[in-house]
Amino acid sequence: MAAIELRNVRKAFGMVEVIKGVDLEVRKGEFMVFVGPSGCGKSTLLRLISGLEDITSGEMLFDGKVVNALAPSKRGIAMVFQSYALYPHMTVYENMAFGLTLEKGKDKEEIRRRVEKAADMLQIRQYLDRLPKQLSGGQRQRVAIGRAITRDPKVFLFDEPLSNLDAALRVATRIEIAKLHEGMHDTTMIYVTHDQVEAMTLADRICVLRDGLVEQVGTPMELYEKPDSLFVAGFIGSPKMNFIAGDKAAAFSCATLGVRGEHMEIRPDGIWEGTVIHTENLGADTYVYLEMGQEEPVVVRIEGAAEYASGTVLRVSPIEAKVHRFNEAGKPVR
Amino acid sequence: MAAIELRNVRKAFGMVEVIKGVDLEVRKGEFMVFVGPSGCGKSTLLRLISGLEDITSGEMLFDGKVVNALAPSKRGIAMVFQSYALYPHMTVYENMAFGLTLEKGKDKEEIRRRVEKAADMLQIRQYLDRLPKQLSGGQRQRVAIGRAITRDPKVFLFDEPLSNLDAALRVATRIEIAKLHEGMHDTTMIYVTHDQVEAMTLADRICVLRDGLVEQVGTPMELYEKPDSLFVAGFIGSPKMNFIAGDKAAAFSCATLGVRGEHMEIRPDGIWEGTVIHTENLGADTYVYLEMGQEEPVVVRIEGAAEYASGTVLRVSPIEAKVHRFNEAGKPVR
Amino acid sequence: MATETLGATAVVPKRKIVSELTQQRARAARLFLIPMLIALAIVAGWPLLRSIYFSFTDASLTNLAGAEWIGFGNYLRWQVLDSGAVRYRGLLVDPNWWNAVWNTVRFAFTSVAFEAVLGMIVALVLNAEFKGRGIVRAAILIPWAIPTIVSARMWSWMLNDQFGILNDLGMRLGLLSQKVAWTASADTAMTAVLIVDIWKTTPFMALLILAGLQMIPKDIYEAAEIDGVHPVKQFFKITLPLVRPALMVAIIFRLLDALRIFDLIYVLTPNSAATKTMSVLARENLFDFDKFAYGSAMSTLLFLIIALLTILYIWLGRVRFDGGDR
Amino acid sequence: MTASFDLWKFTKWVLFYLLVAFIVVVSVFPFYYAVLTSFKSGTALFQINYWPTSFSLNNYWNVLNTGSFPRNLLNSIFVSSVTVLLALFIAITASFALSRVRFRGRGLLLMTILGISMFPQMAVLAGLFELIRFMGIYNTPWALIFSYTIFTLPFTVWVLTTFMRDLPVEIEEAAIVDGATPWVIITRVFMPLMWPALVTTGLLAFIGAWNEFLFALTFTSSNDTRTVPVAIALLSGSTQYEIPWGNIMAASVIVTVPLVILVLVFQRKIVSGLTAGGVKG
Amino acid sequence: AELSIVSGDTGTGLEFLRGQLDKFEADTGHTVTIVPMPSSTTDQFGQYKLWLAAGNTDIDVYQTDVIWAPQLADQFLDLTEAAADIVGDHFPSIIESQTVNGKLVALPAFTDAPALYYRKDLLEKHGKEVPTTWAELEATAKEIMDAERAEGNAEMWGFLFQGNAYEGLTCNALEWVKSFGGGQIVEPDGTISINNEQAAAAIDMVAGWVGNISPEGNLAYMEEESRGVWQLGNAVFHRNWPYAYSLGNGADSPIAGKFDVAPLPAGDGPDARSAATLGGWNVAVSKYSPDPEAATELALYLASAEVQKERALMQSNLPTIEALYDDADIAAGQPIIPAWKEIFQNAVPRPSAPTQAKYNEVSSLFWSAVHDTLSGNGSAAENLEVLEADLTDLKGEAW
Ligand SMILES: Nc1ncnc2c1ncn2[C@@H]1O[C@H](COP(=O)(O)OP(=O)(O)OP(=O)(O)O)[C@@H](O)[C@H]1O
Ligand SMILES: Nc1ncnc2c1ncn2[C@@H]1O[C@H](COP(=O)(O)OP(=O)(O)OP(=O)(O)O)[C@@H](O)[C@H]1O
Ligand SMILES: [Mg+2]
Ligand SMILES: [Mg+2]
Repeated sequence: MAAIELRNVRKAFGMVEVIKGVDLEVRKGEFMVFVGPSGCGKSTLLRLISGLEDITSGEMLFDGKVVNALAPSKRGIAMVFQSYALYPHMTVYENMAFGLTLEKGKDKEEIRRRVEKAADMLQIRQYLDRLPKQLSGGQRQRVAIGRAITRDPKVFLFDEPLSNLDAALRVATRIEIAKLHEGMHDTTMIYVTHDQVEAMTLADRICVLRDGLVEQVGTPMELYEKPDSLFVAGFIGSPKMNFIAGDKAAAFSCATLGVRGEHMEIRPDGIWEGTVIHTENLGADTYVYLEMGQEEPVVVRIEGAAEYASGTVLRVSPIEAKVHRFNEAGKPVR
Repeated sequence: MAAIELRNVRKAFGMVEVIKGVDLEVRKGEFMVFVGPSGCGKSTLLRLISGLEDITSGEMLFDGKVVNALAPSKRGIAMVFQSYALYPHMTVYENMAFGLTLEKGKDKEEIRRRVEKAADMLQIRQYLDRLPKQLSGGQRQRVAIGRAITRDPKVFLFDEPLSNLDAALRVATRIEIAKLHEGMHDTTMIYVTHDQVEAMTLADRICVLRDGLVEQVGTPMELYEKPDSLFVAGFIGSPKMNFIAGDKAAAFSCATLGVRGEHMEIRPDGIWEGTVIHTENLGADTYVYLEMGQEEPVVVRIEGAAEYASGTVLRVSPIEAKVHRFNEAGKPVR
Repeated sequence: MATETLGATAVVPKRKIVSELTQQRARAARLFLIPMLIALAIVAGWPLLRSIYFSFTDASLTNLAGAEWIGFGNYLRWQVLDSGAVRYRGLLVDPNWWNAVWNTVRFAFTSVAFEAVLGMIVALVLNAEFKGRGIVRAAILIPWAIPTIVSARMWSWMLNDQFGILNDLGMRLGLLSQKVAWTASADTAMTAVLIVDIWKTTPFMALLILAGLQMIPKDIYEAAEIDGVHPVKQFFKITLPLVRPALMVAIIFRLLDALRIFDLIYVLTPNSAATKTMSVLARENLFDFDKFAYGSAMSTLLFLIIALLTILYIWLGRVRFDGGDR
Repeated sequence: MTASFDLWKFTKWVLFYLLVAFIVVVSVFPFYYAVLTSFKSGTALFQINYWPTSFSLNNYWNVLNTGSFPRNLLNSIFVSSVTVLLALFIAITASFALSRVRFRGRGLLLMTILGISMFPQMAVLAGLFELIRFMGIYNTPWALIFSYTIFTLPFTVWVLTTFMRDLPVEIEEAAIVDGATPWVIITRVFMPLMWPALVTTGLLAFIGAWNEFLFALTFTSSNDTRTVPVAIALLSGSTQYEIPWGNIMAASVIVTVPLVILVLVFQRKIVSGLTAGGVKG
Repeated sequence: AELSIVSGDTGTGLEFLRGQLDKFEADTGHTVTIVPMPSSTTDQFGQYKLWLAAGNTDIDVYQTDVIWAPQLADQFLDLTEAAADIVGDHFPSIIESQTVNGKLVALPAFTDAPALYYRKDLLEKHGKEVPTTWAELEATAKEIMDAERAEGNAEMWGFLFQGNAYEGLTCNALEWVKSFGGGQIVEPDGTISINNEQAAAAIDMVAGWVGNISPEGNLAYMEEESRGVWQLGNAVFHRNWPYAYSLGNGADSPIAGKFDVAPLPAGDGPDARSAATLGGWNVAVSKYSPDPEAATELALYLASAEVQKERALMQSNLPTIEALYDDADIAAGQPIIPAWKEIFQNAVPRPSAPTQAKYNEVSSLFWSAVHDTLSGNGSAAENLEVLEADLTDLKGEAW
């Protein structure tokens, strides 16, 4: 229902400026994911959008109307807090129903139905009568999500909603959220996460924040394939993209050469030589860490299991089509 | 310094039994990771080991001595709480230094050095003078980690310590923790996580918990390659292992056939046929979800980017050497 | 009052944007404060102002309407004698008054100090989990629950040198070598009053501190437990800082009460110069003596002295007025 | 576990209970003595006993039958309850404003409220008296309820303000997002979390009002409107100088019992960990 | 009319009053309600002053202490005319004490005067006479006390009085001073007479008793505390008001029948005599009474001979009407009352009339000076000198 626009939005806590002029447009019905290093201002930005925090300067628009001063309750938002912020004295059911009971004209049955639906979806049906303190971390987090989705907002704000869930549940919940989004085409969702997979799979577009500023906005593939800066390149993708400087980069006529671990091949005729310092076997893949005279070891991802003793010398080559080249300023060379 | 042994440990909260008889041995200096679905009792088990919670029945031994009733402070542990539990009235520095100031004979300089070292490692040096409430979620979590690692305990207990950190920081911190462990060969570490990568890379052994019981204990590769049950097979590895039942499984002479997404190949002569219902592009890989008449869609992981329109019909084959076969009871057929 | 400087209102940079949320809250705040302010203005405003006004007149209780303005005469006035010597009169040079001030301050600080410490101990005990805690809590509140007029008399009875049970007990236990006339002698009168006051009001302190203790999040004690913090250290480093706000209000209100102490002394040692406090003196002048204006001046000065001490306390104790708000 | 460990635990246990016992004895002894006294009469009053020697309910009978003591008891209950409920109602809203909304002059306001508690009761007696007669509520319970706000309100406002300040901001924010108005936040979110503080201030204010003497004496002039402390003060021996100790003690016991019951009922609400599980961090 | 009378009277006193009022109601058709007050006279005084200052119309008739008349005179009706017929029946000294600037402020209801209580049995046992001078008292008390203690009664004391710093001490000390011929603090003409040798001697004498024949704690005793010790049988002599008589003879009293009363001893010196402080209560009509006539009627009724006689019979209160001391019924019913006439005739009024509104302060200064002396803070001579200066200050131009 709501398109959100931020124009040069700033936020300072006392003397510390935390959001340093953000321009951003979130389209109606879009699924926007915020990523960025811890402490870069994601939660703060979310809180500014929610109206919980006043913006220090700039303009915030919902559907073209300035809402700088609009109360949170009038913005039609639901929010999942990073710290859960559950009502400690209410049962799970009450926590989830609270917002609904405040809306006029909601009958009890309807509320129960909606709460139970959300609870089923989040697999917390059997905990409806418990108090938050009797729940595990992940269960609490699910209650926080449930509280948001029982409501029927125009904008969903999720602050790392899945961080305490196990992989299976995370995937399941992620898919539920995606379904939810598909079912409500007008509902805008803004989602903060640290999880690469979540960001890549859920997002219509990803907004990379860095130190209170927007670094790049784009679809997941854009960011992955055409990062606008070294920072984005390094931030998107796991393991982190390898940055290779010096002569080796010069050979590719750039200041820094970016190659993702999955775009490196170990082959006898590899153009670079490296010493294995460590291998990590993740089951599906193995990461091999090579010492190649760079600041950081270079990671090579190999499908399946592999075992290289530390000290083994390997030759590797980047897949040329997939390399990223950056100039001194950290901007891509295209 | 400490080997930990649990003998038929049980824990009930009121009527609800949460830990239902756990036998487990954690060796001295071992890095043990607990994984399991949300709410299965990981935190509770950790709290039992720490002594914060009394065990309802059973025995807990540290280095062969029963410690059922030993006070937490006497167990020589450091712990990172899932809920952080920072001292709200102390600055980050004080939070981290507090445990140290209590130890006799620690001079100020030494303490400052250690706190600063940990702070540097966790990249929170510039927040040392802040109060917890002035920090972002990830920063708080790092303080909680920092508080534990400045100390010099016999046992480290980590409860999802990295869940709120961004990928880069998470990798960095993970590596630091691994280093820490390497540097202190006598220190036992027990680590709860939901992150597959963390579990696989950090653990000497992984303990899979399910509903208050130990499902399987083993090295990461054992669990990945030789899961003892459908549950473990499904739990370890991301994306989740595909379970294929019915005729297709019967063809492999088992009740359920388990194939990981990365062990499926799309090829014209594939033995199974499926309809694409969804593709997820993660950058390095793409997950293709196929409708194959199973309960859940089957996931195929393809390296690199790939685009299949929904509705496309594909043929796939499992890599035979990598399939897992389970009988009706969910136990592996070998 | 110089409270503006007490950090009450951290200078917030003038915001261009005053959000509706802030406005709504400000509106609610106004709405919420108005009943209280009206109530207080009515119930306290008129009597207080009147009292202050009378302190500048020559009012007497038999003829309040005929009170005439005499300025600061009740506080200080002087007279040049024929010999040229100047004679000062008035409250500010009244030795009885200053004696009472000294008594009051001494009493207030001693009693509040003891009560704070004992109250804390009691609160800590009550905070522990043990069987029969409810009953002990009720039992502990009894001293506070007995009406002062009764408990004061009860104590004067118990403190009696001849048939008082305390002397008897003291002698039996060998604590006293001879019966002591607690309230009679100037040396022990203050001690007696202190004992009774501490006995009576420690529960007040304890209960407030207990409430404060209960509001402290439990999980940080777990963290402390893990950190291996010794209980004593836990108390000083965690409990104390976190109950401080509650402790501070409890102390403030006890201090205000103690500085105005009246009924206890009025019953126990009504006219002993060693325990006569400002309030007792004020009452004497207001009602017993025909010096209503002088008594009003005492009340006013008492008010100023208390205000001064409170401000000093708030400043020294760094009681904060902010925090918690968004 | 070693034996010394056990011993230490046991010693701690013993010491703790000794402390509890000591505290209870000190608190209750005078009351116990009052109960003893309430069973005595005549010269026995002047004799020191530690254990009951005689048992007679005469004094209780006297108290309940002379004057209008039962009526006074009801008056006290009414006046104290209404005073406390009103004070808590006004204070909890006011303390929300004072603790959770930032506005200029907040400190000054708090100090002003405190200032009201800095004037001696005697000094405002005359003015209050006029005011009460002016309002036409002299000699009614409302006179007392009205005048008691002068000391209950500043106290409740301050205490609740202090306690409300410590509630986590996040929970309030969650409620704001859920569309809760300040009133809803106060009543449905904060109040349940503040039970210890509410009960404590309520009890303390209740006892304050219950035991108030000077106002009660001055602003009422008939037996039917007076409260218990005045009634006790009015209990008298047969002659001017005789203090009827037995009766006074019986009356004190009678008036203390409701308070003890009140404490027993409400102390259940003084529990810790009400905010546990709400937020992390 | 509907009247209300405020009374600080106590238990049986209130019952008695109610009974009399019932009669009054029956006779006149008025209704009267009693507003009871705490028995502490200081509390009553403060309340009444406040009520009267605020023009409280709810109370018509007040019961007043003898010493209050001058201080509250402005707010009470002048009863001179209404009582013209009966004033002559009362002791003139009492009427005088209630007359301020020619205005009869209150009508006397009963009077009061303390006596010396002594233990008949002990005096007999040790072969002693009832002392008539303080010196004798001291000697007798000491002797008996020491003897009794030697016999094992360690709690025994010689003499008990009211030594707490309060109005009661003013009464006690006035008796000592007056009995030594030391005047009555402020003389009826307003001169301040207290600073004299006789007065100092009297007070010094008592100071010598404290910790000697009187317990240290005596300095904190009011009537009830001293009665307590006395009634336990732990004192030879005791100064108190008539009320202690019937209580001491109560069924459960260990000293029942073992004691008697006598006039307080005299001092020595030129004007030495026995002196008892005048107490007693009166009824006054509020200026603000909506129905002054009915109220006056009530006051007159309560002061009437009829009520006083009843009062004497039922309450053993001393009448203020001289004729009642010869009344046969009273002599029969309360033999003690005629005996008290002697005591009462020696009664000295406190200087409330000359000092007018300032009496309370005068009294307070006086008892403080005495209490200081008794507690050993300075000699009587020193303290009285300061007292004189203070009183002079207080007096200013005129009382
Ligand atoms: N105080 C309590 N009372 C009742 N049940 C409780 C209590 N604490 C925890 N539980 C229950 O015990 C189970 C295990 O909780 P625990 O916190 O150990 O889970 P966990 O494995 O750490 O989960 P998560 O990954 O979500 O943190 C949960 O189902 C939880 O609801
Ligand atoms: N009340 C405050 N006062 C001062 N600084 C603050 C305050 N709240 C947050 N900050 C700072 O603002 C920055 C941004 O915080 P924010 O919570 O938005 O980070 P984030 O991007 O959500 O991080 P994370 O991923 O760790 O949750 C952080 O550096 C934090 O320390
Ligand atoms: Mg955040
Ligand atoms: Mg957990």
